[in-house]
Amino acid sequence: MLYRENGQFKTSYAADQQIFPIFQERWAMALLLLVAFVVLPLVGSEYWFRAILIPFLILSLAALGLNILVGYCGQISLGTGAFMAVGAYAAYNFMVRIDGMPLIVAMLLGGLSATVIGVLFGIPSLRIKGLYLAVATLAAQFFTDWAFLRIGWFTNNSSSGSVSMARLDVFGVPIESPVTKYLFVLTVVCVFALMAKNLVRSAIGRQWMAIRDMDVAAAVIGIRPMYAKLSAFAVSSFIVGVAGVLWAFIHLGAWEPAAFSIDRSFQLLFMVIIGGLGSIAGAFLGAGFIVLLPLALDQIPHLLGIPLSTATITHLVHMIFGALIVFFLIVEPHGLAKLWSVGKQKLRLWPFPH
Amino acid sequence: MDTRTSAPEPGQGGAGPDTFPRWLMHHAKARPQQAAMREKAYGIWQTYTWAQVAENVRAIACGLAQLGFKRGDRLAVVGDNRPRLYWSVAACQCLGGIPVMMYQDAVAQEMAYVLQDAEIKFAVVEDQEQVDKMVEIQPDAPLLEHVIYDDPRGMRHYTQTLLMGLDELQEMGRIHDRNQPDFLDGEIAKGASDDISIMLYTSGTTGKPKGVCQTHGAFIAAASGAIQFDKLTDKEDILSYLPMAWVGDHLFSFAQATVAGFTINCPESGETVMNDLREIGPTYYFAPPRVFENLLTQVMIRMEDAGSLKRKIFHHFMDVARRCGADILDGKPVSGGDRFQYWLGNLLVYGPLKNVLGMSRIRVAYTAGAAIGPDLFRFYRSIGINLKQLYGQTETCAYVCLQPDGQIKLDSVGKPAPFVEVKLADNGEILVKGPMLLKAYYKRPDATAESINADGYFMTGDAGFFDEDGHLKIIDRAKDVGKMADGTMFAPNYIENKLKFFQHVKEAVTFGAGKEFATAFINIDLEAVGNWAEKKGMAYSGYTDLAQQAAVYELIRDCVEKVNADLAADPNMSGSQIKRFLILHKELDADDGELTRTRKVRRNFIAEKYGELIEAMFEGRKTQFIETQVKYEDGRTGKVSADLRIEEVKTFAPQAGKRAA
Amino acid sequence: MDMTDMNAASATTPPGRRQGEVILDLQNISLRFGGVKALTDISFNVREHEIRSIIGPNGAGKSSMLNVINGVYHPQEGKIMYRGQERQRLEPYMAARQGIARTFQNIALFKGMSVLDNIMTGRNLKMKSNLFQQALFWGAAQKEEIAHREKVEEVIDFLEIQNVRKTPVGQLPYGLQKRVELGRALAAEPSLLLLDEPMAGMNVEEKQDMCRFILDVNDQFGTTIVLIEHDMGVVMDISDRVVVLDYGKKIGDGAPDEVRNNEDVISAYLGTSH
Amino acid sequence: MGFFLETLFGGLMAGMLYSLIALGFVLIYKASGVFNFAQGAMVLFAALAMSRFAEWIPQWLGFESLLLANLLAFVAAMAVMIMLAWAIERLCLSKLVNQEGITLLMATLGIAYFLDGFGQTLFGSDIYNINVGMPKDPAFILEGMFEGGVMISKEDLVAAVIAALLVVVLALFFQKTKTGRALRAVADDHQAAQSIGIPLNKIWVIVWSVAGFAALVAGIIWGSKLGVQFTLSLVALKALPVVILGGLTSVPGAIIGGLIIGVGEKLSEIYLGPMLGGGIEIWFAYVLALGFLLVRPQGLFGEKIIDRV
Repeated sequence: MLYRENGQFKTSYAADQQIFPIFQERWAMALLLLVAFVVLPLVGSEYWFRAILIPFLILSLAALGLNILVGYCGQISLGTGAFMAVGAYAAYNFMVRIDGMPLIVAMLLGGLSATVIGVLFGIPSLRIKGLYLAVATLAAQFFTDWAFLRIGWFTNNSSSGSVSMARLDVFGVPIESPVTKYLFVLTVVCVFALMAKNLVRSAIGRQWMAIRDMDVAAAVIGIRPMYAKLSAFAVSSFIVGVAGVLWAFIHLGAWEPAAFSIDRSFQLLFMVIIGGLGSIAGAFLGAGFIVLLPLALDQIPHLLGIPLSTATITHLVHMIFGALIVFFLIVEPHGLAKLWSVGKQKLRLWPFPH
Repeated sequence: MDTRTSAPEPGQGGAGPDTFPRWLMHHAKARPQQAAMREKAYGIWQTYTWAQVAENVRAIACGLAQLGFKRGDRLAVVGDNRPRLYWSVAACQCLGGIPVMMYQDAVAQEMAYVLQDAEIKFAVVEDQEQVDKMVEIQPDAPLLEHVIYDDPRGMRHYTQTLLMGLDELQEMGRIHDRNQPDFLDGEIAKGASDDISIMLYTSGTTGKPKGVCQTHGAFIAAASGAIQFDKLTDKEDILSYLPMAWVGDHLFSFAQATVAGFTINCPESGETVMNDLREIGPTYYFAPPRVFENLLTQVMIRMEDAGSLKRKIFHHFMDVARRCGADILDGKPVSGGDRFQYWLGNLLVYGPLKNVLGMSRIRVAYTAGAAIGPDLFRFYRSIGINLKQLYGQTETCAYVCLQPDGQIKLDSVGKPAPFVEVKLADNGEILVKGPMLLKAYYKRPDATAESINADGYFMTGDAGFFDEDGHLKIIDRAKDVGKMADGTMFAPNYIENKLKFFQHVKEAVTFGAGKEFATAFINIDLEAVGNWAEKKGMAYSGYTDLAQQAAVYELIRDCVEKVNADLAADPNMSGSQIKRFLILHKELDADDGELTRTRKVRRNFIAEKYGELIEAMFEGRKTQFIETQVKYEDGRTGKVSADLRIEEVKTFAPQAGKRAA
Repeated sequence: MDMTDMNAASATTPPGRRQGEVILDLQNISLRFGGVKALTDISFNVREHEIRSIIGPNGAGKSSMLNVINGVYHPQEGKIMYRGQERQRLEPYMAARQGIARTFQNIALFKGMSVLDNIMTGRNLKMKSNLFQQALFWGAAQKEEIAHREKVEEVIDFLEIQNVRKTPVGQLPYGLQKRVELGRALAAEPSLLLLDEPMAGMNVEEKQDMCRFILDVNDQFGTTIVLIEHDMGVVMDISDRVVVLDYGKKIGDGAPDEVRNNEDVISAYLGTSH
Repeated sequence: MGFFLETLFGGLMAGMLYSLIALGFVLIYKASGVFNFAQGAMVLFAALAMSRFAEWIPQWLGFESLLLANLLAFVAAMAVMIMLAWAIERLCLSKLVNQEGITLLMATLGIAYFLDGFGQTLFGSDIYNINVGMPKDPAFILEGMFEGGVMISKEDLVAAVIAALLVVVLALFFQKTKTGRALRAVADDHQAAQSIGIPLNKIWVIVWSVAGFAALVAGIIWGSKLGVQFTLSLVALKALPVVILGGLTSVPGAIIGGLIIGVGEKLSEIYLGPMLGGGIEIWFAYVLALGFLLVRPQGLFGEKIIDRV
């Protein structure tokens, strides 16, 4: 309805291959970024940043990483939490063991460490598929849970098993207040989302999708299954690892291994399914949904005057997530992102139905 | 005698360059980097600037010269709208040659006729398909020396010596140009405004096609007149998808584009026209009524599938548009409430609709070539598309009358265009004079003499009259206008058009000259009636079956009755109401010679072919058996036969007084 | 089907064009799955630039043969000479690197991707930019994308599928999907193209188009083609040489006319619908 | 040596319980190709139903017999599990026919989440007891051979016996009954099964009910040992490596895999654990299974997977 595409013709492949080829969408995206970078920091309350926006952004990033593996390359992972943990603990160690380690470098090193572990646990994917791979990634999950709990070296021998990070800064700017934290996270997420988008629309992204859609045919046209799968594990774990660093350093501040338990892994998988397998936007939609739903279940009955107990909310959230997973898998395996794009398509065709 | 002119200012046509090659070179200097042509190819709009176009035209021209193309030679150009074919036209003109445009869907024999008639030695064709035809008719066209093809696909194993790729020709031309850099400029300098710039064959409802020779001066006058009239600039975008051999395309895509310096856009292929239209979103648009009609039919059919809420919104705002849309477009006073509703409608319906149709950016759109249905015309104007009608022939560069902005009437073709003088003969025939008249029919002095009278007026063969505001109204072909037995006027086209405005009627042919009453052949519109039948749950196996169903006759009878009621209201026409009709068992087809290539009915041919049916109708028989030979797309022939029903329709007593719209 | 067009096309072919060196030589190939013999002691060769057909009743081992050629299956016995060298056990992606491309009997397109992307994957071997360049996109990766897009657009143009280029392949009718699959193989600019029943399930018009494409590919690019096809009319019309399999054994080999008159072949086909 | 045997027995007992849960996986996988991640949630759900019914039914009906209460609760819980099986087939599986394994896996993850929430909403989320009269005191065997004998839990012993019985019952069910044979036919070839006239959806309801039965038994045993609480559904995660090890399609594999994992876990915890900082039970089973996967992806008793082109 709002689209006016006449005259938006492409005279070069560069123009045709833009991320947002339609003028109106480019503007909408610019507007969204403007709101995120300028308007929200001006009007947002501390609660917004702390409880909604920062977790939303970081989980989006983690879901984005997972989506590359699951949605684009078709390799299941139930151990996302583990890779987040690897990122977080590795970065922590780089920070405490090396004097003057800049936050961004530590973050990237954390990501790289997650990459190494990710590729290691991805190796079974060359031989096994589907459910078997799920078990392999679960192994990663349980193993890291244990390692960060029991091996004192990782926690710098912290007596409580909990570690913390404070007084962070980037190029001398302290990342202390909720707004600066938010802006830092937002920047990181935007950069990574853009790079992820670039990857999935390039040769490597097509290789991943080819492996996902039909691995024999992919091999027959010369795609090396090993390279495609392991690169997906590498890129995915890198992004997930960075998300882990942000989650630990920025969102939690102080954490223990339980922060990256198997529940976190499932939660991220749900985000990807509900948000949309094989879609960058889907990661954000899924994360938004899963972050907001419990808050909504908490707030709305409250406003209606029928407050629910915390336990009831937890159970309700479980039920709704579970039902939604099944619902989306049956009705729309490509999740909210697909619904979004269907809506967009409807708007483009309005007033026609097809 | 009724003469109207629109203040002729003959000087104006000559303000710029006076031949097309000079216009081209002018743009190459004045706006070298501006887009002259775009072609959707390989997924994107490949763009050619004026400088590039000039360079390419140069290369083709020099290449042709190298092959021995001489001043005055004819160059056949056949194919879809491809930039290189347009360039070939321009290149030919640079050399002082005469491009002869041929319809790409013509069968080999038709092409052979043109090749012989125009004594053609050189042809530029689009692809293998056209090459095959050329090779096939080569024995019949002994003069043909060179056939140059644009698309080399599939041409590897053709060994005929007369074939050459356009790429090679251009390469040859570039070398020629390097060796003799002044050659082409010299040739261009030799050109004169009075030289023949193009030959377009009229399909001719009778007899063999005639080559209409138009001069540079004529088409430049027609082009610049229209440019002034509609204030066209070099920023316009136009989609070139109509046959290059049609005068309309030559005027809009070649003459006007070359004079105004705007951009023409060639679609990727026949199947992608709608999509390409949507992408380009032309600012200036030209199409025969059937294109607009097809679009509207599609709109309506697609809306049928929409949810009820959407349909309600759509119909509500279409009502609003009908009420006030045209007035808003014409700048007439409209109430604030309606203005608001229209604004809302524009947001919700008209805007999106235009976007999907590819018409968001249209400033001016024209239709011509046949009468357009009032509902159809009103629809496009009401949603804010400045659709206008024009009137003209191949012989007048499709340029006689234009509807001025703000003075649009549904049933007129507007006022005489700049530089044009229009006069009505005593028998109602429209006579025109002006710089855009043809120079001659090629090698047909007799025909030329017949069509231009002693005073230098071209006799259009159309009958019409001026209304009180000076707008020309066309009734019919002058020679087709006959008299009923009682002496009242019988204008078959006029009636047929009224019939064809119903969406279920695709073609109609009426008979009645010298008779007590009129009768009609009807072709139903397979898509529209088929849809209607499906909704009603009727089963049918194809056109012939559907056409003979009683319910369909019922449906068509309604249409005919409405036309009768309409005719009854017009004192001149009331005698020619249709008393009997039948639905033909096959669709009238150009391949069977029943229609012209521009889909005009060949009345006499049909009357002869289906004589027994006409006789049966006038004799009042209830059914009539008929067997007809048909030609299929692949060239084979077959037979179709059927027992056709003939049905009676109610006629109305003539009413004096107000006419229905 | 009406093959008059095809005859016309081959009639204009200069004689002797398809005489080339032996590019692929299969010697005494045997393939077993567990205890089941799929191929038994099969030998034949393929010459450069020819169209070589493999025919035979259902279950004759035709597809297995193609799978052996491009490394999906590994025969237990026999030798494969490719371009004069004995080929070691290789994986499918390595066969692709040697210029062997193929299509599948049951369409094996990447369902989640558009026509354009599917064909683009056919170019993957020729794309050299690394992960980091691709992540940054603007620069080397984009330049490469554009360069390969141009090639892919030529394939799209060649196969006349312009109007569906951005459609997800899953939404296309069967015949067009087959065409896209051919396009994906062509995008790799193979020297040896394996086609597994490219015309199965098509109507006459689609078959004619596909025939034309195959002949054009062979003709314009000189691609050697190994073809499995059920439609005998097509096979006899477009092949230079035909090899006939039955129950995993070779029962005939030679020019179409020879094969047509071969008694073993006739008896193998007796009682079948072909 | 006595300590070693004690550990070994302990491991075998725990392994038997893993086997019980793994059995549920195998049954469902064999019949429908679904890797049922919700088996753990089903165990919790069944245990919750059992314990709460055993508490509620005497209240509703006003009697005090523990045996009767348990019996009725068992019947009620089983009815609930059958209803659940029916609902899962109806609402979920029937709509996901012919989907890829990975999709089905994710769907059962959804079911697991739903059941966790649903069970606790329905039956409450405290820690409950199941008292079916399991002996709580330890027993000592082989006292003649070692000083002090080898201590084993009678409860474990009973559980092991029950588990073994269950396996026998299931084996009989599969071999001897018509339904059981039908189930095996489905496992071998979906289309063949349909063509001999067995409605697939009915088969699935049965097989999920049987898996529900296994879950109920496992739930009762684990529940009476550890108390019925949320962590019960996590125990099921232990069963995953068991089926990987034993082979996804093999009933004996589930049993033997369970025993291996159970014993391996205990022994490694005792003998390897101290070196690694303890608590390696959490991951030992998984790493074992992972190692195994790389060598023999089909598991000990599974069928070899051949990809056909």
